[in-house]
Amino acid sequence: MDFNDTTEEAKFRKEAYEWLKANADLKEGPKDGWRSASEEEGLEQVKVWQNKLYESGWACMHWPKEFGGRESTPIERVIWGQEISKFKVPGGYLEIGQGMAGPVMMMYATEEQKARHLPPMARGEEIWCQLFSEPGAGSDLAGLKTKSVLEGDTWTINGQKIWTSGAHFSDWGILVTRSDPTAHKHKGLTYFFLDMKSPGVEVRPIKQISGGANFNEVYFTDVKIPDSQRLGAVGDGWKVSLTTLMNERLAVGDASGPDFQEAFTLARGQDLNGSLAIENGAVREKLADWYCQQSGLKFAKYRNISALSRGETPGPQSSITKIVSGNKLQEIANFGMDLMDSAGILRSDEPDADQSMYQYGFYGAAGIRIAGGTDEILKNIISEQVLGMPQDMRADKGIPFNEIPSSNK
Amino acid sequence: MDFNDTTEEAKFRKEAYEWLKANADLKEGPKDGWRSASEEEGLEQVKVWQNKLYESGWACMHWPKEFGGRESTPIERVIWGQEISKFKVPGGYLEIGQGMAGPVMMMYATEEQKARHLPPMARGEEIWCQLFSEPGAGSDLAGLKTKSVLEGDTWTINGQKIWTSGAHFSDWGILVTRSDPTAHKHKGLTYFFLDMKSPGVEVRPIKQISGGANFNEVYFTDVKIPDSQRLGAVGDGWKVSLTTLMNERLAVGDASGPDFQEAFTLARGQDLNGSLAIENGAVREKLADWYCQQSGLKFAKYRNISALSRGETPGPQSSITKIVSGNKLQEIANFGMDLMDSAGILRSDEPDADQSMYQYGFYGAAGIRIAGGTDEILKNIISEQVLGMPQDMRADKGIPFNEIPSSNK
Amino acid sequence: MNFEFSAEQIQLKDIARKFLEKEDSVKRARAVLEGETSYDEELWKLIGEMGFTATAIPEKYDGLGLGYLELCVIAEELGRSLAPTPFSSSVYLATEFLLKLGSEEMKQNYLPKLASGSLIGTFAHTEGNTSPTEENISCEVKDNLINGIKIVVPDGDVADFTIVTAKEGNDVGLYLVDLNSDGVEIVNQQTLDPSRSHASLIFKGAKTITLGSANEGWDNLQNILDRAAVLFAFEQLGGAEASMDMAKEYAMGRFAFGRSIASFQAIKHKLADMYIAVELARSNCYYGAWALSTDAPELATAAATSRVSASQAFNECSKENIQTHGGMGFTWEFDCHLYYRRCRQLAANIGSQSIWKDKLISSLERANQL
Amino acid sequence: MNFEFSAEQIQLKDIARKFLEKEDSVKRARAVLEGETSYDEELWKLIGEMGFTATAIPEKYDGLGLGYLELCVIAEELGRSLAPTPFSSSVYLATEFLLKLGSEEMKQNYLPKLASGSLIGTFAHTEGNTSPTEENISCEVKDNLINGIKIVVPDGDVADFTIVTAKEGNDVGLYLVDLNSDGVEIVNQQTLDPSRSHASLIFKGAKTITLGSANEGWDNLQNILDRAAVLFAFEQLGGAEASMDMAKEYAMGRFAFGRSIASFQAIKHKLADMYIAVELARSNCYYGAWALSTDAPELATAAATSRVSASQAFNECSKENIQTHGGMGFTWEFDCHLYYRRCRQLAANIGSQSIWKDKLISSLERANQL
Repeated sequence: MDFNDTTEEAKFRKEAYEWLKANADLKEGPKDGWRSASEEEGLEQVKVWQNKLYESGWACMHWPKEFGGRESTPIERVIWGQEISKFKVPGGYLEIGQGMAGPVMMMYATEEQKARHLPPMARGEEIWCQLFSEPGAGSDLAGLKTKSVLEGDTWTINGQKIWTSGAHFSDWGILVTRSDPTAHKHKGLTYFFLDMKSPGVEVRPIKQISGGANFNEVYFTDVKIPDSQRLGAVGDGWKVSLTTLMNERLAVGDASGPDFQEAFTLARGQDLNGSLAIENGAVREKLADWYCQQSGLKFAKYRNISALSRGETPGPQSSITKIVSGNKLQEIANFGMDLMDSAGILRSDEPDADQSMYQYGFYGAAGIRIAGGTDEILKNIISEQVLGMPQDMRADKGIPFNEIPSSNK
Repeated sequence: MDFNDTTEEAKFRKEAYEWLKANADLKEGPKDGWRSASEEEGLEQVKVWQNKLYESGWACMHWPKEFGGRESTPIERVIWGQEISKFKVPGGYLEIGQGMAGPVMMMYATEEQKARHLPPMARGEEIWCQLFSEPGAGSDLAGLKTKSVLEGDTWTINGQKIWTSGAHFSDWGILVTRSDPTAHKHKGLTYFFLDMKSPGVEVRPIKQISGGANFNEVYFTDVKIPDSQRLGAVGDGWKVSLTTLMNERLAVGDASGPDFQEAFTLARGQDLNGSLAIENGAVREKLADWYCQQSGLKFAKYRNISALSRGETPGPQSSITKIVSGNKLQEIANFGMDLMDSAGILRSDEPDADQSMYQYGFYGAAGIRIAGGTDEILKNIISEQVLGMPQDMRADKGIPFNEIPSSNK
Repeated sequence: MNFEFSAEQIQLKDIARKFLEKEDSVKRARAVLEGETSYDEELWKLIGEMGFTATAIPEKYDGLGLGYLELCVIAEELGRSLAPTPFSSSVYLATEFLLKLGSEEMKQNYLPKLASGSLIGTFAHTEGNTSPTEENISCEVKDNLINGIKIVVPDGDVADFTIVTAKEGNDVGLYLVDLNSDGVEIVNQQTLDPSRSHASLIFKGAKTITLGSANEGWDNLQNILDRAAVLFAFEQLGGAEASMDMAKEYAMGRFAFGRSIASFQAIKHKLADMYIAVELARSNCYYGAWALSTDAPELATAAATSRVSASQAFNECSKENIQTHGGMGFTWEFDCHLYYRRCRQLAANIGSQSIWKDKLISSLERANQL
Repeated sequence: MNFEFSAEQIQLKDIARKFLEKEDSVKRARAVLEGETSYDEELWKLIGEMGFTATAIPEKYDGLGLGYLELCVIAEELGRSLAPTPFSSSVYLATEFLLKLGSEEMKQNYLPKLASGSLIGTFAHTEGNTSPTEENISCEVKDNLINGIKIVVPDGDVADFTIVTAKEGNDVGLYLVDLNSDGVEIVNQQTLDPSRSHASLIFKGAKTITLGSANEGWDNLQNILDRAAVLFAFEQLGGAEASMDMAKEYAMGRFAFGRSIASFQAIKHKLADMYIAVELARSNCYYGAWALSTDAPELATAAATSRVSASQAFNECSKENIQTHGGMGFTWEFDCHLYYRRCRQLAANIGSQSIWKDKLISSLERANQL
């Protein structure tokens, strides 16, 4: 049990660090990072950076070399992640393509499609989005209704997707549709990729409770997709989706926002009831609880990385992380605002102001407990997939999709 | 909104108090109360006291006068309860007869049976117990399996009951059995009363986690019950049981054991980490939480009593009380022991010693969260019966009882 | 014993509820949240016409001369409907300060206009990112002129006058300042709940009128805060129950896996937990209402109990309401976030949960002197 | 990086687990709980023969010279199986005091016998119903003779010697006392977990041997307690996981309403919560194990973190294990209560949860000096 690299790992880490050192600036403090003036600018900067990675062989570490990847081991990816986090580099925009669409294309697309789409994905030239969730199909994703009808060699798509990050700047999308509403729920789905500039695709931003808009609704009105852009067999869309979803759960990471260290620092500089907050027993006990949770998540991650590096399947760490850190963030956000008493609700224009940080966490926590699987769905997953407990009773089992109750009517 | 009696209520309260004053001793402090050397002695004392109540017209307040009751209003019962709690009087032993068996007899027994059984019940001469739960039928009471078979005019009973308080000193019992295992679950039950001295009835005490034994298992081997002792029609046992169960939920009261006041007193006299525990912010916040819970339960009860006195149906206060006070007790018990640090686990022979009180609460809380409906069952009841939410999906609906899965085999 | 509001009070509550529903109070809260106005002037005027602002003001000052129980039921409905008005500042605080501490002349000057709602008052107390104490108040009054800054004053930008805490010598006193007078600068402040307006007030030699005797200022303040805490608790209770009702409503109609999500135990038990929190809070609030209406010696305890309990219930219900809604609860379009925000605004308004828990135990210590 | 025990350590853990299962350790715990003996002498002897007691003792003192990681995995299995022996007192405490602070002569005298298990040591610290502090220790040593009372000493009635805290002048020092010597009175104490024995020790002028330098006694003690805390945390972790496993096992086989109760979300989510608590505790315990085995500067933080986290997990799992069992969990016959009791015994053994949370924050304050 140690925190040190093996010889090989150390060699890889050195190589990564040196390349990064030569091509990017080190962060100057924990709050330092890449900042872009706008989304457009950020996107441009990511494309430039990704191309640089690609040219030097650092793009898409887990991809096969033939498509522009590096064929790295899981532990190398972790080390790369640790090293790159020390540097100020642009990020975002590419995860869905490289993490979700790419792997699906590799499994189901034709050779020509792979040759056409994967290298631009790896170079960051083309941006992808994921069109899965629907207003009526969130936790129950397989309840999606967006309709696809085949006529000749062309599919016609009608329906609505929701929670699509980046739809407004994406070039391509992966899409699951219901091609046969009379088949059993998981059997009548078909999976495609499509050009987001296709006629009939309309993207509308969703305003979130924080006022920001990181997601979109996407409406499909008689959108045409050639059958050649189908991934997997007709009716096999659920199976194809599962490949993609595995990757999503891993991608939803820590809740960003104030954590133990921020709350600890606040308590050490802030009065409560006439004396320093850190001297208050209640503050100390809460901080201790959060420290133990944070520390537990950190070392669970290390255990997971160790399992990866031994070639074992990692545990359900990401589900645990999301449940624990989402709820912790909600508590810490309330704690921080409470500690500033009546002034805790004041809005500041400075993103680094204490209030802004806790308020951001206040909104963010509400979202994190839902996005990518609610607390409740994740606890179901832990109990079923890790502990081997039975599924909930199913009201939708063994009946055609269009006979499954979907409202009280 | 006031805490005062109406003129009528005040008059009744005065009458009650004066009779009690003339016939019993006032408690000298909050911990003062009736103490009996043994269960046998306690039972004797209760019988004497109950006879006195009966002779003066204070027995079975809610019963019709013809069977020895008083026909009091609900609010009079509450007032009586408040007044009697000021006195040292023997208690226990009679609740199941007077609260559960009596009302069922009134609804379903013949006139002769009522005349035979109700007055001795009211006078406390005969003790009753309730034979409902089974090892395989707790939360799912209607899953009970104890078998009853009719031949001629006589039923033969075979099976096992559990959690029967007082079975070992009871004269009579009320019993639910399965008379038709091929009928639907709730349809094949039949309800009886029986002489607990019948051949084939065997009572064995259950040792609880605390070491005490307040409950029994009762085994039935070819026990004979005349058909005349059936209550309600054959197959109507569930309907008859429901009358009884309504009363049980109301009977399970507060969790007895240390509450806010005890924890508060302990914290004011006890060091924590070198200074008085009450000065510790964590202690203060926990105490505040418990105070708010205790106070909320107390005033919820007052609201309920007020509803009763207006002739309205009381709310789900007893379910809430049980959930909140059971969990609170478990927290307070751990808190109290923790505050005494390593010495918190020491056992004392004195029941009033702080350790004993918290340890008693530690065991008791675990039981209270289960007895008379687990937390989980009660939350189901609140969500279904109060909030009107749907039932859980049923795996046992619409199929004969003997085809309902009852194990993995 | 009758631990329930009277038939008349329940009727008043019903009137308030229907009025606020008819006037689309929640929609108005959203409009204020999304718009540029500080509060809904029309709704405020209508509330004045309904006589809600006049509830607890004696008839001789043109009030209705009803009691605090009546004010409690109105507060609950205002909380339920998120009414975007300066009601709490003007009625629970400014009016109470004047009723309890004002001279006869001040009462005659101010109360009739407060009763009609034509005058709006507020209370300015907080000066920094920590709870105000007798020591850390730094606004100063000398020769009846006040200097200093109050950084977060609810309705500070819409009120006509404010009650303010300041030091004269070593004592914290209570003063009334006309906000239209010289030496007062008002700066709008954005908060996380824009459906309620806030400002900071900068006093540069503004004129003050002293309220009550200076050396009892701090104690008087505590009493008024206790009284207000009960009324705020009723608003919180109303908000908590509204959030619970929304969650239930949504769960009943939302289907997943072929059935209403209200049939899943995770959702059922979540709702049961909300219900329990609301019932405890309601029962404690009634205790607070009783203590407030009878000026009972238990007021400090009862006020802190209702405040703590109602804050907890609103927090639980408003956050789990979003959770029950899933992704929809996270959208601007749904009303969940209005309650989530208001929950924080009300929790901050007269001091944090830690402070009120501490006050509760302190008052129990006083009541249980060893 | 390899944040996992080595293959050999995992093998050792497996051996320990199978051994304790084969020897019916849980049944033995019940027998001690129900019987008159203080501990299971036979199991203790077998544990000695397995070499578990010798794990971290260097070879030159007849130990196995393995490390603390090996001791951690053994501790987890002892916790899982509720082993009714004085292992924690003798190995985590007495042995550690001697290894860290004993003179060479003491080491030679004691360690070989501690390694074989033929000698049992313990640690006597608590004097009253509160956590011991540098100020409230009142046992006194003068001229190498000790007077005073320690009221709750785990294994005090079965140990051959004890380490004891006492004051010499103003300093709290650490001393070794032979429990068979004159001036020692041993009184059995019943606790809520009779599967582990406790006694009070009354010293009336018993002879002492000083351990370490007197003026560093308190600091030395804190270090040993931190080391022990990691090992206790592993016992708690084992107990927590055993409780979770019991709950799952029972839920899978118990049917109600026509289906396994493990298919109800209330039970599924309860188990998921237990699993999360166990995983957090396990991860923190590994951190503690690493810090213990490397004598890292983070030891104080890591020890408190693992202690707090493992205590929480065991509490959660042992109480909800009873709850999952329903009525059966409340019977003496089922093993649930053995874990419920042991959970409290282990939580009390080296000081309460409040104290360890406070220690955790204090150590983080030291590490983050402003």
